[in-house]
Amino acid sequence: MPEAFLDNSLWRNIYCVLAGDSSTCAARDYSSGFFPAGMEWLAFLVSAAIIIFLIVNAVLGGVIVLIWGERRLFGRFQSRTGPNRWGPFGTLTSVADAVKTMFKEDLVPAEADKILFNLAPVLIAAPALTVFAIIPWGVGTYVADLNIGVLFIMAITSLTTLSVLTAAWSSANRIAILSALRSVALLISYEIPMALALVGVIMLAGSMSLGDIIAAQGIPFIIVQPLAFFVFFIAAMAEMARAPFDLTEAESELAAGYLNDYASMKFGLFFLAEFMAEISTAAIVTTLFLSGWKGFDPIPSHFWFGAKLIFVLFVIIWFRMTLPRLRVDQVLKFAWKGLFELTMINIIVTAVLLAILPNPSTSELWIMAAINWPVAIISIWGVSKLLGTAPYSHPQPDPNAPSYPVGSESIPTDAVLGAEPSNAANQAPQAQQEGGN
Amino acid sequence: MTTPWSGSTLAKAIEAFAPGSVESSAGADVWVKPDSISTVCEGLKSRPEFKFDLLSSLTAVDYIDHFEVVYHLTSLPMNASAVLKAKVGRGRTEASVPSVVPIWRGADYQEREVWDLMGIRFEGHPNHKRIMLWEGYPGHPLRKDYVTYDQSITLSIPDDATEKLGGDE
Amino acid sequence: MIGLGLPRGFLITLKNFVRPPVTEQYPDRHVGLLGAAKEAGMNPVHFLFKRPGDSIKAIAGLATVPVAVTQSSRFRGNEFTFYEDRCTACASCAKYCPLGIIEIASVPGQIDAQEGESYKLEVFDIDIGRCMFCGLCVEACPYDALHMGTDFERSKYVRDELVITKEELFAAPKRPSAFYRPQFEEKRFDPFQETIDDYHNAGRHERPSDEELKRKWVDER
Amino acid sequence: MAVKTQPVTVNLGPQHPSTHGVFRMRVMFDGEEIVDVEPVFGYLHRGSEKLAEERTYTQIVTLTDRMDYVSSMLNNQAYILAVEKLAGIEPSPRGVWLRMIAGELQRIASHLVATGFLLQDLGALGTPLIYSMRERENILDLFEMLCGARITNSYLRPGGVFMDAPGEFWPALDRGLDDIVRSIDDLETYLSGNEIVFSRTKGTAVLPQELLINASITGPMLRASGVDWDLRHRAPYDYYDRISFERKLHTASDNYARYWVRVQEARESVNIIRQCIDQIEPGPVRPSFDDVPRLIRPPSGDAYAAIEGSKGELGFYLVSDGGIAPYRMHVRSSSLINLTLLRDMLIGGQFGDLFVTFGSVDLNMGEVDR
Repeated sequence: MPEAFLDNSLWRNIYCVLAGDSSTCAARDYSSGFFPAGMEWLAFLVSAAIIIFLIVNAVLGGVIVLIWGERRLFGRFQSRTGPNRWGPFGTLTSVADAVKTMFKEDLVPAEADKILFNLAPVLIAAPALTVFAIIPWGVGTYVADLNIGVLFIMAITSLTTLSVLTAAWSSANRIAILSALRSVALLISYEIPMALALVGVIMLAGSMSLGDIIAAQGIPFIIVQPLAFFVFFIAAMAEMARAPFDLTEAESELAAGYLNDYASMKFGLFFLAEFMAEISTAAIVTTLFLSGWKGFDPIPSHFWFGAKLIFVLFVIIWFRMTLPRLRVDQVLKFAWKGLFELTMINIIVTAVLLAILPNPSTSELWIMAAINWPVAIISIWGVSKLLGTAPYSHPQPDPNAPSYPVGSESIPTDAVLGAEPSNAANQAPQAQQEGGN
Repeated sequence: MTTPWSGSTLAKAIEAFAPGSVESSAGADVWVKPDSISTVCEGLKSRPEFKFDLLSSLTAVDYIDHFEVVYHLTSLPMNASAVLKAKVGRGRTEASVPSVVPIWRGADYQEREVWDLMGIRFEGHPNHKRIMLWEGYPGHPLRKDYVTYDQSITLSIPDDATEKLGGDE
Repeated sequence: MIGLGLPRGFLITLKNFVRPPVTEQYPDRHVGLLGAAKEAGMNPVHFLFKRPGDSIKAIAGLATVPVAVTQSSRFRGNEFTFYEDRCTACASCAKYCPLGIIEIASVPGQIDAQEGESYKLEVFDIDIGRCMFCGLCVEACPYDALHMGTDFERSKYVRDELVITKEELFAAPKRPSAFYRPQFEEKRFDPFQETIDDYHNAGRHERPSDEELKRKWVDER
Repeated sequence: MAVKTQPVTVNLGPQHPSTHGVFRMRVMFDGEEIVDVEPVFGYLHRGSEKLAEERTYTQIVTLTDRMDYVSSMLNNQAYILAVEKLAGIEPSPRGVWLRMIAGELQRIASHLVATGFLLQDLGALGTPLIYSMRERENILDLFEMLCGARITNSYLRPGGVFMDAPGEFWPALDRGLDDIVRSIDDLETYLSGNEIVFSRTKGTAVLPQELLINASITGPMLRASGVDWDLRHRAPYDYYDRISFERKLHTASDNYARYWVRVQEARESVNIIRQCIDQIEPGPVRPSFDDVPRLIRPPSGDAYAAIEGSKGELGFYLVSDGGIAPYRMHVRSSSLINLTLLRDMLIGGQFGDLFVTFGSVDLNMGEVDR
């Protein structure tokens, strides 16, 4: 049995309480355990089950809190109060919603492919939960520290689109299929800049493991890699289909899109998955760019992680509240023509810097930041110039446009009376005055 | 200030380019013969002394013995307005009038509405269908002789049958 | 300018984020400790020690205080105010109602039967379920007997219960709206605070006294 | 490489979050591109014109409230003007000023609603909508002071209004106007320079001037194409001839221009109301019942009166046979007629722009179907 996992405080504290008699735990000051010696495999299984239970429930509880918090924040952004009736400050509102959702009638459309229709909510919820396995919540608090952590995130989050497509296809609804096609297009387009944006981070850290990336952040990578952060943040917003990229749900166009035919707890699972994706995205951004659980000493690492997470969530909600939605072609164009180039610039610049300063120390990271920021600003400006086809600088009407002739004083109708049509034709232009007052 | 054409002046002016099309005129109104509506409207729109480029409103009134289609025209270049009327369907039979959609596209929905609610056909309308009510709706509600569905049921069914219907409750 | 529009938008939403919400809560408002203390008429510290239970509730965000409606005195509510004594059963209201939902039946009254001035009201039903509160009946009433009311909490489970009868009208609290009744506004009458129970105070025209009626009756002969 | 695709027909509506009421469109898509649109009307048809034939002239005011329920004051105004024209009623000056103030307030409210819903259709999750609805609430509060109702006002009567404004109305109006100007500034900072709004609305659904006029389209849609046609200026009704105001014109005639014109018109309406406040004179607000009785019996004949409504030329055509009820009432509803070019605007566009274009027409189903 590998012993490296005992470095993880979450595992150690549960496993060694169960199987403290083993030599490996005794070496770490655990005197006695619940299971006798030789039963380490059972202790391992039980502690794994406990950890899964803890993480799943923590995430679901977090989702409930997030739904409440998001609605409160929505309210404040829109100068409303938000939910405040049920429970202290309305905190029980989302609990009540959850209960209501569970007790609603579960409808399945007659034309639907029943098996796939029921499978899709599970397919969307499972990967959304799986991502949380590798997120380090604090010092040594994680389920697993994969050495391909970043790849794992990319792979798992892509599964969402598969389940969206499954849901749309199985519900046999044209609007849902339109929405699913948008979802696939979004995924294919944004997966690439998202992955490429992370290349810079991986190059700096020299590893794909999230633990190593946090360790490498002498200063948060948002300062060293502004361009990568910019691209990653936007791509992540698009990946989880939140405004301004909420094309798949597009309330005002598709009226919930692929969710159209779902009711009851199946809908609830989609809803949960969406908010879990929001939390996991915020956690990944925190880990990769805001130096994860790192902070100043007297305050514990979990607090630092939580505070950064909440801040990122706030920014995501702020974005969602402020920006209108982009159109599909604009979104795709933005990914391929804008973000893709930015990531390429970022990779090249980072590679050059790393060739000059291999294995950068903290002060060398500051030097890199000093170079990266001007590069980021200039390249963002340049790319937006390339992308911007509409003349943004002229919201005012064009003074040279032709104006339709509108007479201010009406012609004396007697002038036409009895006159020959040819004469009237001559008179008419005199009577009409162009656009005067 | 938009000046309305007086009926008699407009009638003379119309007669000048489309002889024999005016039926009568009074006040601000000119009654045009239904079959010459197209010619008159085309002239009013395109001729330089009128330039009625905006069809403000198109509607119809049921005067029991005939229907009257009313056109309110506005000229933006001249800042003038005029009222054209056409008496159609005398004796309530086969009320129809040429469509002005080829001249003013603004007449599209208005003519469909008049057909739907008043039952006047517009010959040559590109999409001559009901607009507010569904296809197969019985009758045209804005006609004065229209009997509502409920009324028609109670009128047509004899009393004992009505009682039988009511007795099911 | 490229790129400055979006940040400006973010600043506007942030500005609205920090300004107090405009929501008006009804029928009660959630208050914190300060609000609860103010409602109880104590200073917060005093409140905290004197009533610890309520204080904990207030801190937990569970304390509520009732909200007074802030509405114009011309508000057309759905509970009418009716002064039977002023009514002559002329049925102007019923005639003027666009929907014909006021039902009136009257018999010659006992009081002034010989003058023919007064009729006793037998039925006076208003079908609120179909009423659209246009106020034309109130406008039509020549003796200011019928007024729009200012109460509005009249939801029922059965449609038939939406019909307001004469008895119900007469028993209801008399909070007439100032809609089409300028005399209330001149008197600065606030229907949300006070009531007018005496019908003499509710109209423009006072009902003529018996002597006056008699004199008029005799003089005109 | 050409991908072989097959168009798909989708039914949007009658219940859809963005159809501004109950409206249905059968849309044929080729991918995201709109190939064909067929609008289906009538889900809110209540037969107002038929109902009017058995109601007295005053009672019909309540029907007009319910046609375009976001600008009922303007509906009242158009209807009352037609009645006055038909019956030859000379309105009381103070009543006219009051109904002009009410009408312009209603125009601001209507334009705010149009702007808010346009942005909602653009996908902003309610924020601009709620900002504009918040300002509209203040206007509705003013209406409640005037007539006791917020939406279905029925404030106007033949010859004026039914009741003078209360004393507290005037200071509240002053405050409200300042607030409106401030909030329009905010709204413009928030949206008029927003790149996403730009890129979504610029150059979409462009309509040439000649086509607009030929299709009888009036109001902000026409002015967004650069045609200086505003009935308040060209055919002044009430006392608009005593008021100087600017007609805001845009030339692009796209969705952005229509949005821009509405915002600027709301600003201009504040200006008009300020002039009305300066010029309002004391006096009765409606003629005495000897001059204008409750039951009006206009002489036989017909009358058409139109005002510049919030959505375009709003006209009422009344025919009288000398009785207490109109023989025929017809509403020239700007919402319905402004939809004439819907197909031209939508076909060839993107699905994402469908409801934006639809919202930029600024229609109200209560007025389309009546």
